[in-house]
Amino acid sequence: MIDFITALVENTLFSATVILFGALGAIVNEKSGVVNIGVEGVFIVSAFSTVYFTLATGSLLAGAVAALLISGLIGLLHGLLAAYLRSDQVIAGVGLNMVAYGLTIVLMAITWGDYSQTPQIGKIQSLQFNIAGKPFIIPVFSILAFIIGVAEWFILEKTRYGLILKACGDEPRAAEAMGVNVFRVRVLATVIGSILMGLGGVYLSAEWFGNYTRATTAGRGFIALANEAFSNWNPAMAVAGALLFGFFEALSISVPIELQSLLGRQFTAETYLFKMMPYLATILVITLVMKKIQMPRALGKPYIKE
Amino acid sequence: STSQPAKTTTTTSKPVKVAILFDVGGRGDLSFNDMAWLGAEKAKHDFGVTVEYTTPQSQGKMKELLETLSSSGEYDLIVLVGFLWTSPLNETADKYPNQKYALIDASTFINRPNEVDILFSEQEAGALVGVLAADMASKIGCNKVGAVAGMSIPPLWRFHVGYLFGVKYYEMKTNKTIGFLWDYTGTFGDTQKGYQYATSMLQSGACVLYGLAGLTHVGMFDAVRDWNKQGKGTALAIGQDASQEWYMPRYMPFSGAKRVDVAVYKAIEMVVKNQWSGGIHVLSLKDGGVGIWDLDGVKYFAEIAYNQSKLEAGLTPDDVVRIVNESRRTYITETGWSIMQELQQLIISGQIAFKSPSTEDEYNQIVNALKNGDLNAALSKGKV
Amino acid sequence: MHREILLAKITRVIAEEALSLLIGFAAAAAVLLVSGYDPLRVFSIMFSEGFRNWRILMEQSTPVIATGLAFSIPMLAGLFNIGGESQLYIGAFTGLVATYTVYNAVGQPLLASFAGILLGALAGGLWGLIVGYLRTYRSVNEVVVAIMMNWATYYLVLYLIVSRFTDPVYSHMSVFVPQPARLPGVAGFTIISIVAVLVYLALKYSGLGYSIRAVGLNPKASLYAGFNIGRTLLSTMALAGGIAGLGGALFVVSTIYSIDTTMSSIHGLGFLGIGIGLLGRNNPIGIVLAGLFISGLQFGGQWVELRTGAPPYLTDVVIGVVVMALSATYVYELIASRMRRGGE
Amino acid sequence: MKAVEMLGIRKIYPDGVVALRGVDFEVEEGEIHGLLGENGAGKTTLMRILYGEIHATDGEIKVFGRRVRFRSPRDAIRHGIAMIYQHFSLVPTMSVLDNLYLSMSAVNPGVSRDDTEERAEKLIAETGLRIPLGKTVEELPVGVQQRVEILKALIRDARILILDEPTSVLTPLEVEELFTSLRRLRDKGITIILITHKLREAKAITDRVTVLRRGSKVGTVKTSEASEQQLARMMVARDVELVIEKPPSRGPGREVLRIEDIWVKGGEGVDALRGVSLVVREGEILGIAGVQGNGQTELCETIAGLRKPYKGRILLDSRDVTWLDTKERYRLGIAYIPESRKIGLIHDMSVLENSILTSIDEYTGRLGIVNWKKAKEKAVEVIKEYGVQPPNPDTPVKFLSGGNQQKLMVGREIARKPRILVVAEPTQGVDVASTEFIRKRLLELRNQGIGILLVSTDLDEIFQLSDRVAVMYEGRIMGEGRVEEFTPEKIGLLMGGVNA
Ligand SMILES: Nc1ncnc2c1ncn2[C@@H]1O[C@H](COP(=O)(O)OP(=O)(O)OP(=O)(O)O)[C@@H](O)[C@H]1O
Ligand SMILES: Nc1ncnc2c1ncn2[C@@H]1O[C@H](COP(=O)(O)OP(=O)(O)OP(=O)(O)O)[C@@H](O)[C@H]1O
Ligand SMILES: [Mg+2]
Ligand SMILES: [Mg+2]
Repeated sequence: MIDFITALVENTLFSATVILFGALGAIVNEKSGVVNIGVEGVFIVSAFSTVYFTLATGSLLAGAVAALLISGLIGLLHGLLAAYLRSDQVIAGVGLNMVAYGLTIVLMAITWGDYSQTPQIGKIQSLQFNIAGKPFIIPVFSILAFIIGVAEWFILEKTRYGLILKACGDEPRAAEAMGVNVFRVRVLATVIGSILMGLGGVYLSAEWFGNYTRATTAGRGFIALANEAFSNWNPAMAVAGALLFGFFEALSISVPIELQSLLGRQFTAETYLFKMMPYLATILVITLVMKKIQMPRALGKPYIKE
Repeated sequence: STSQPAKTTTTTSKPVKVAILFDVGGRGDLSFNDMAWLGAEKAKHDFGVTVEYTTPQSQGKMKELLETLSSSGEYDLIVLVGFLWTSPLNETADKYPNQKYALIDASTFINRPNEVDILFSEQEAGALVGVLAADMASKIGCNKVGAVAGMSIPPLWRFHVGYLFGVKYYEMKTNKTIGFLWDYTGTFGDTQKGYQYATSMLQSGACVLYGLAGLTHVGMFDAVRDWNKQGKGTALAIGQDASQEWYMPRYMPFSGAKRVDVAVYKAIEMVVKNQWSGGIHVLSLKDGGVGIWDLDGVKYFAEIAYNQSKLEAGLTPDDVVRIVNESRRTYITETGWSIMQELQQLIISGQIAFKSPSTEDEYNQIVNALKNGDLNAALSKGKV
Repeated sequence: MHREILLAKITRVIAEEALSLLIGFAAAAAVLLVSGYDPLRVFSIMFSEGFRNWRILMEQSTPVIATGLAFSIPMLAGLFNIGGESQLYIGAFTGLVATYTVYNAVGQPLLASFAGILLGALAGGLWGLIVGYLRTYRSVNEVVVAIMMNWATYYLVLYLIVSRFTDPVYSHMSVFVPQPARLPGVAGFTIISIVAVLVYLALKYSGLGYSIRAVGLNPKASLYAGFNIGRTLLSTMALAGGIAGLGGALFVVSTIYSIDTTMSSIHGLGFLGIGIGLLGRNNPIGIVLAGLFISGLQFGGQWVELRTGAPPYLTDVVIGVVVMALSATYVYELIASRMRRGGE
Repeated sequence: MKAVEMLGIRKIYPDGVVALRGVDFEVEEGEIHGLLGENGAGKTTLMRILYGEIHATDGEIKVFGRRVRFRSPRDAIRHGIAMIYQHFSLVPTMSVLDNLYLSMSAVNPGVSRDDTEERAEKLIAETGLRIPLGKTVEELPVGVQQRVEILKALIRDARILILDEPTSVLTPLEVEELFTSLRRLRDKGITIILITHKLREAKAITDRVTVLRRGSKVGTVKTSEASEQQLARMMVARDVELVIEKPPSRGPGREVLRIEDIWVKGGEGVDALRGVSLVVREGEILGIAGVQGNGQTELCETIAGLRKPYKGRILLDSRDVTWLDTKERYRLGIAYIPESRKIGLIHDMSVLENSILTSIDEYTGRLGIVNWKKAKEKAVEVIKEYGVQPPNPDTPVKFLSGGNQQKLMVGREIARKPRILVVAEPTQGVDVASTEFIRKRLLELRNQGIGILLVSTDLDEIFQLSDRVAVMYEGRIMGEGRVEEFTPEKIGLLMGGVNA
């Protein structure tokens, strides 16, 4: 039983961390009024870059920093497109996802002659505790994600930076009239948002897997987006949402495995039904919990001065 | 295989041209697409044929792709990798009787003179893996094995049947009880899932995991490695298709082999050497089409990995072979090895043959009968 | 005078579109050069092979035009329908099973395919309705529901196919649409194009279209105007889901005839639809063109690997870069106005 | 010294509209300078340029003698300029305090929220502007939002204050209060630019006025040297009736609208209407006076069906319509002109599309197809009759000036020939000539036998148009009677909740 629970907790944290970083980044991004559905793309680029630059420089730290810088650059590009060039933000995100996936594979092919995976790098140690005499793992990045989640909540709700961001996302015209430089805030928010998303990618490569395969991210960017909407653009709720989804995903994995042993039979296609669990549970929970949607009002609308 | 009388017409000086059409996803799946590429590259090297590759964007595009390539008449042989090509081929093959096709890892179950289907007896590989996995689990002391599988598709049904059979065979021979876990992750492309399924299986007591999920099971490998490194216990992984021991030789004593490369090579060879004969071929244990990779194979793939700088820092291919050899000695007992060889003998000699479930119901029936200890439920010929 | 304005607008759009394509391909060329491939060769292969066969173009574009519409119509009403994927799944599956069942029961090929298409559209509509309902009456953000439904439906359909509807001979495939009930690919494209035109007309000329746009632009004013916002959102989502479902059913009945047990034949068409909806600037006619264009590039991309040995993912990169370049229409406005000013 | 010098300002909007054609505009330090002109004359445009929100196509700007080029309001704010739009620049989702804090800290990142609160409270005490600091802006009535805007400018120590039609939603008392504070500010040396359409106000408070017409300056005059009539003539180049002769009513007819003991919840679950009962008859105008935010909006919305009462009945032509939806009520003959153009118009749609917003069904034929030809006829009719500028039905409404938007909205509803017209602030932001026209149209309507419920904070309007008057205070009717029975003083007391 205790094994079952520790496995559940570990798996919950694994799932939750990535989608939490994605959601936290997207929240910063979108609070300013800029949609970013390129979370998946940022994950991909960041996870890949972490490995690529760690190998190039020989230092994991340098690799991670490079990955975050590149994530920030993607944010800069997206922000410039969105703010100054009034580009359609969704479309730019769709493009980004396509380019990111394709380009990393092309780069792997060019660099290592391999279409799917990079070489391994030495990854960082996760935190390890003993529970009932057995090691219990908590990823360092999980803790980082939770800290950032709480800090982000504090900044958004309690500081003037939060007000500025919210003003740009809700009523850019008013923000501008108050002396806020909407364009600059939006670009900055996309950069910071992208860097936070990038942390998700760094986590995947630097702490979880130690390499990048083209199946490393596997659509988690979209789950992160769902988590963002789930949270109603509230970082504290995003923490809860990530844990909730992670928990149900972990459960959907453990339950059929345990059941097989219990029932003494083999699951074949019916195992697919278990996989619907996290998704249906999320819909159910949000239906019960949600009272009012509060997305930034000017979300996705280019701010046009004249 | 039947050998046709060699045609006397000498081939024109025009070099043979082959198109390899991968499965969706193409190269980089660490599985049959990559293996197909290896086989074709070897053929290119050995016979000087021209080879062109392409990857369809989705199953929905296969029919048209095949149609267009067939109508061009440009290729002496079109090699189709993976079962998704079955129906596109069915709709095309009769229209172009002069176009030769090789369908790898699937069959239309229709005999056409211009079509070669090459199948594998995955059950046979699975069975040998099952015996050794059970033996390793018993040696480590957890007495439970597992498999992280991709999606519920016929080749995996066959692996399931074989793997479970092998484990039960081992139980029968040793009177030990070995637990067995099998779960479909629902994907061939999600390493996070692979890791998490593996973690769950390890937590629930398994210590030997068989990877049958392409890129997904790379995540399983990582989970097994972490399990050992984090001091949670001893765990081992088993790879499949290519020799994957190089990925972590200490924790992966062996991999199952499925020689898609051989299939592709053979198909090309038939064209080059004018030995074409249409029909269904099954690559089995007997002709080395499936089985367990020997150390030469391990070295071959370790060399490839080495050239792609993917080997663990400081290791050479020879080190990989040495370490793999050591782990085999450490984790596989004499008994286990001999039970495996005995089973191998039964299969090669044709004393027993496995069923190939053709429907999900049949598959379900077989694995659940096996689970309950009825080994013969898996056999179409012979008894154990 | 009106003709002139319209004409001027069309020329502007075309000019913008051409300019952005030019920039898109220039950027893609840079990527290709860096990766060591000859851009001209790559592009010429892509275009010559991709746009050679109209039948293929029509077949391949049918489902993505549908999901493009399914994204764009709700977009006008202010809803982000990222659920075209699952709406297409369920439409394809229902369409398949219905055609199969009806044909086997009645033996009427046309009736069977008609029933399949209709029921597929209805199933998709129901899926859309669920999203719309939760959004309207439960205040649940449509993005969450749609993303979750995409995955849940993926596994549901997989389960149903594998456990109930596999083909007896090819057990990796679902049952097939019976030969006589299959429609030519052109039929699928024709139907979806007619739907696109109808949607275009409806948005432009119908009261519903007006209320959809009004609700999307200003919900408060719509309330004031007496529109029933809830009902408008519901009908929008039902319509969108229905079109995605229709696309799935048409694709099955007229092109692929069966769904494989890895669902590779229908996976990803919804997401591609988002790009196509936006490239078509949420205009149904534009979406048809964008669908043909992207399908052509994708199809031609398969030849790039064949002829040059470039990794197949290079095609994704090229298309992605072009898509990104197409997003910034304002740049082209700027350039155009510079040029105009320069010409003064 | 000159506080502002704008020389040769030209502005061509991106869509080609020439809004200003070389305007010279000068303001002395420490004066209150009026900016007058017809709707669409370019007043707002000129001020947005001064405020750095948009850029002039041509021309030069000096502030306190120094040449400036503002890239954004941020630059303007640094130079001590503050602008109060009628179209508020507040973030509706944030509290008043947060809005103030944000706008202060945008210029001076050092200030804390507490500093802001302290200063705000001090200013509130000084100016008498009643503002709940903790409330979310969008929950506040328009009038209060206006006060927030003013406070926001004051709190930033602006040296030049631009007010774009600040009084159009204020009651006379509030206007008086505002003017008192403005005079006080002027005496402290603050320069004030005031855009207004109300000549009396311009006379009352400004030192000098500049008049614009069609993007050009007509002239600048000392206020004391020009009469209201002269100013009006400068604006529109003809004589304007500033006070309208109310034709005698043909006597009230049958009851059109009857409201019986209506109770409605507002935001936050507080009762917004507490047992309101009213009757409007054919051919009469019932004026509702009151300070913004005392339930007038809720009253109108309840009649239009946008809010549902939890108690009480609404009868239209003796038919109970309490549970009918909005569309049905419109069909039965209710028309409603809301106080906010943001609710009455869809800014991103064209004039044509907006002109059938509330009557789409009348223009929808079989198969649900909209008859755009017929719609265009209506749009053209409204444009012509009300002189909407520019007279192109395809112009997006967001490109119209505020007054022209108002004309479109009012014209659209009047053209529907309703049984009863519920209208709030009909001449808000509309120039003198158009005000005259709209008021005349309302009286014509009344004489055609249509019942009109007029909500206005402008007492002049109430007195000029109403046959009967009701005064609202905190969701109740404080007093009701024939217009002759009231004096401005009496209404003022009732509006303040004092039973006279
Ligand atoms: N953003 C814009 N784009 C295009 N044209 C505009 C825009 N804003 C205003 N205009 C046009 O510029 C002219 C001047 O508008 P402006 O708002 O300055 O008038 P105004 O004097 O403030 O009028 P009002 O008294 O009605 O507020 C009008 O013809 C208007 O239609
Ligand atoms: N979405 C928008 N985009 C661009 N400009 C806008 C938009 N909305 C409003 N405007 C500008 O605001 C003006 C009209 O809006 P509004 O009446 O709300 O403000 P205003 O002009 O300051 O008011 P007023 O002149 O009546 O005091 C137009 O001149 C237009 O330029
Ligand atoms: Mg104005
Ligand atoms: Mg105005």
